[in-house]
Amino acid sequence: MNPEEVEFLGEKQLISIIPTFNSSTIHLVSGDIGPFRASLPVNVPLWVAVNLKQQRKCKIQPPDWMDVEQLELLKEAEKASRNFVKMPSEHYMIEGKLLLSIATDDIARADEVRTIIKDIWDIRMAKLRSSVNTLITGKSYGNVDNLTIMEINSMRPLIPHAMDQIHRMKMERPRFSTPSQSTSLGLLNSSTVISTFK
Amino acid sequence: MSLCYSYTPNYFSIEDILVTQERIPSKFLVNVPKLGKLNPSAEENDIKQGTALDLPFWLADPLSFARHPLISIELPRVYKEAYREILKADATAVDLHKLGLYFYELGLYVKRLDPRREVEAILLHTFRSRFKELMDFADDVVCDPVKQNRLDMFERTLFQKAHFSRMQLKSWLNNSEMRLEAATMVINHKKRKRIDVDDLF
Amino acid sequence: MDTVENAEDVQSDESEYEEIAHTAAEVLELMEEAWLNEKFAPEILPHKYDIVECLLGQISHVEENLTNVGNDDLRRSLHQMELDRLRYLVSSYLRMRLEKIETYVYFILKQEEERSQKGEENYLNKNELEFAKAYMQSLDQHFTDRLHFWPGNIPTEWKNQLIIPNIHSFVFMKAKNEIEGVMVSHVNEEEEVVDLRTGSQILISYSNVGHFIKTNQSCLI
Amino acid sequence: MYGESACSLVKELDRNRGTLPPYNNELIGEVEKEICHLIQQNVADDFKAHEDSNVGAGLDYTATIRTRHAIIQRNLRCLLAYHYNRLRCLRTMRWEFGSILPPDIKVNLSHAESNWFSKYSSMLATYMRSIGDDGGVNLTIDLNPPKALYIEVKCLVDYGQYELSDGSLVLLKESNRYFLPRAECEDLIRQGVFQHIIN
Repeated sequence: MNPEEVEFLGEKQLISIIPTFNSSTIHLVSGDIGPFRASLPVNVPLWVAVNLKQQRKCKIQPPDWMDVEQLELLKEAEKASRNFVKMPSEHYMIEGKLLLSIATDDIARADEVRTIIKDIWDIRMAKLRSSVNTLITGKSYGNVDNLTIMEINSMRPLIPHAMDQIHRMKMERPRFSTPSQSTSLGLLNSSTVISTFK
Repeated sequence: MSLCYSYTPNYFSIEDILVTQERIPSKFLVNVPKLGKLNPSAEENDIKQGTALDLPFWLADPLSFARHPLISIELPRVYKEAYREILKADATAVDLHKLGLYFYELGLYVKRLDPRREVEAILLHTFRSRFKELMDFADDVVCDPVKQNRLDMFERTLFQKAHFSRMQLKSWLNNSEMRLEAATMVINHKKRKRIDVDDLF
Repeated sequence: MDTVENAEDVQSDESEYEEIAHTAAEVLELMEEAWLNEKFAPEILPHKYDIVECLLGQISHVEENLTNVGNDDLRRSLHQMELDRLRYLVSSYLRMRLEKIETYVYFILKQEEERSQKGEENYLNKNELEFAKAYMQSLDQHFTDRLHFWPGNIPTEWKNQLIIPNIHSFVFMKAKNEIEGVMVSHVNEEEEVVDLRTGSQILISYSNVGHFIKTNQSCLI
Repeated sequence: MYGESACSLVKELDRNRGTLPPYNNELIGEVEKEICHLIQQNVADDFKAHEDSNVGAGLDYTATIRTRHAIIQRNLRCLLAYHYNRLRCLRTMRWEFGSILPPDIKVNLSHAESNWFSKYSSMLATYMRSIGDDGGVNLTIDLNPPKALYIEVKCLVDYGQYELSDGSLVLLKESNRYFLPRAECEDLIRQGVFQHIIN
């Protein structure tokens, strides 16, 4: 899966916006959104929020966790823990990336927020790399609890493919030409040839 | 396209056909009349019992693996003890590409010749000890060709796939929009055309 | 293969599905899940054409209504964007299936044949099945024509050299509910048993968990 | 060495991944010749062995026949792999170029391959038409997750008139830039007519 596909999945995450326009409910297939009343917060999918923001039709209300103090705590927890800490959002990287690229004016201390999110990502990536070793050196399965889809996807294709190959190395090799047959087949074939020639 | 399979050989696999082209030490147990051509260094009509030849694996395999084998085969030297010791000591220091283009794939074929499973163990050991380096290497934006040249074909495929997806992730982390690209074959086609035109001058 | 004993489960699951009326939003969720499952499962999965058709119906419905909406209306652009998302999801799903069908065509048709004989539900939809047969026939024809020079009987061994999906492929799976006693097989060693909590995520060989996907107890991620 | 030409066929594909090299009639001819030769010799030796065994003397040709058989099988495998992988390549070309191939690629196809290509195109079209109850779904578009509604593109060739799905016409000129609905552009980008501009 490429990152854009993961982003596609993450874009259905609901985000609170403050519209600058009025509109009745819009019946999308993925669910109704609205009604929109200027300056009243309302939840919409991330892809709608991004679109409205780009058209300057709303302000974004950043999710609670997108806050310097909270993120600092999260970062410390991630550093202190051997396991992966549960993230406040299944798609924290996607929300972070999209909102920080289009709505910096709506996010307090946006630059700091961006840095800490990146720090957390880096810490988790480093953890992931060191845990890969235990996978490669013998275990037949690996726990990936609390990893977000973008993080899981960062392991693809290398880790699963490497595990596939290790499995192959342990197995008996399948053969394309069945040898027990080939002797008899050799003679059989030529005799069928003979019969058609005669 | 969107599905990403890991390598598994099949009847039509180009890789597997190239792997089975590798030669392995063989010795004829019987006379084979009329097929002297198999031995390029002799001009006799027949192959005599006891003749030792390096046969391509695709031929050595069916002739050796049957109820009445025509030949006996042995491990290629890179899977024998001397080389196993080198790999055991430090597999990351070895230029695997030099050892054999298809070190792992051929190894998987010939490991049955070693009932003590030491070949299997050395394949696993080699792969595992070199893996971390491969993973780091896939993260480098600019690939060092010297490093790449030390990988065997199988490691190289794995590396290329990993490198491609790591670079996708890197560019996702840095940019906001993905560029839509012309289809791969269309790009190749254009490149080729350009080369053709260059040839004219 | 783990398909045989689970076929019944899959069927009962599907008939259950028909009884429940889904909202459009739920159908979309099911489509997303089917898309991910198909993307990561090495083998082809039972088709979800009921979902596909339902979603296609929604798409045409929205398209029709769009003609009544003004040109630069906000609604129009949001609906249009959503249509693009739905179209992508549906066609990407169908493309992936087609790719598997072509790659494993001999193997898949053999399995479908066996399913029909046992009176089991097919994995391919009627149109996919037709495509698969036409595709296989075109390969057969191409090879047979090429081998006309062969003295004597034209060999057909290659029809038995099936390209088979590697069901041992490692996949990332998420448990949708509690699953007890997942058997993790080891080569040359004893099996290990793992219990999964709801929401647990695990990297594991597909051969150990394929049936949990088909019985809707877990999904691939 | 036996099987050499057959392997060269496969190596040729390996060297040219992502493109389709000209159909190698000459090499295929050599492979066919080798196969025919080996089969005929096997038939002759088999026949002779039968005769000899009736007389109660003569050479044992079993080893020779078995060896030749292995070589025949190898030749067959390479020959089929060559044709199979070319078809897979053609299949990808159908998805990437559409149902009409550029002329300089077309010349690389054998007659049978051209036929297969049209056959594949038409079975794919039949399948795509059969999806849903609304005249079908074109699976060769919507290849990427949608992002923005409109995208900016640069035209790389003098394309001429292009009809948008709402019926309006655009004149596409080389190096001009256009702001068009993404869905309308995808195909032309893939065919290399447009280049996607990201500011």
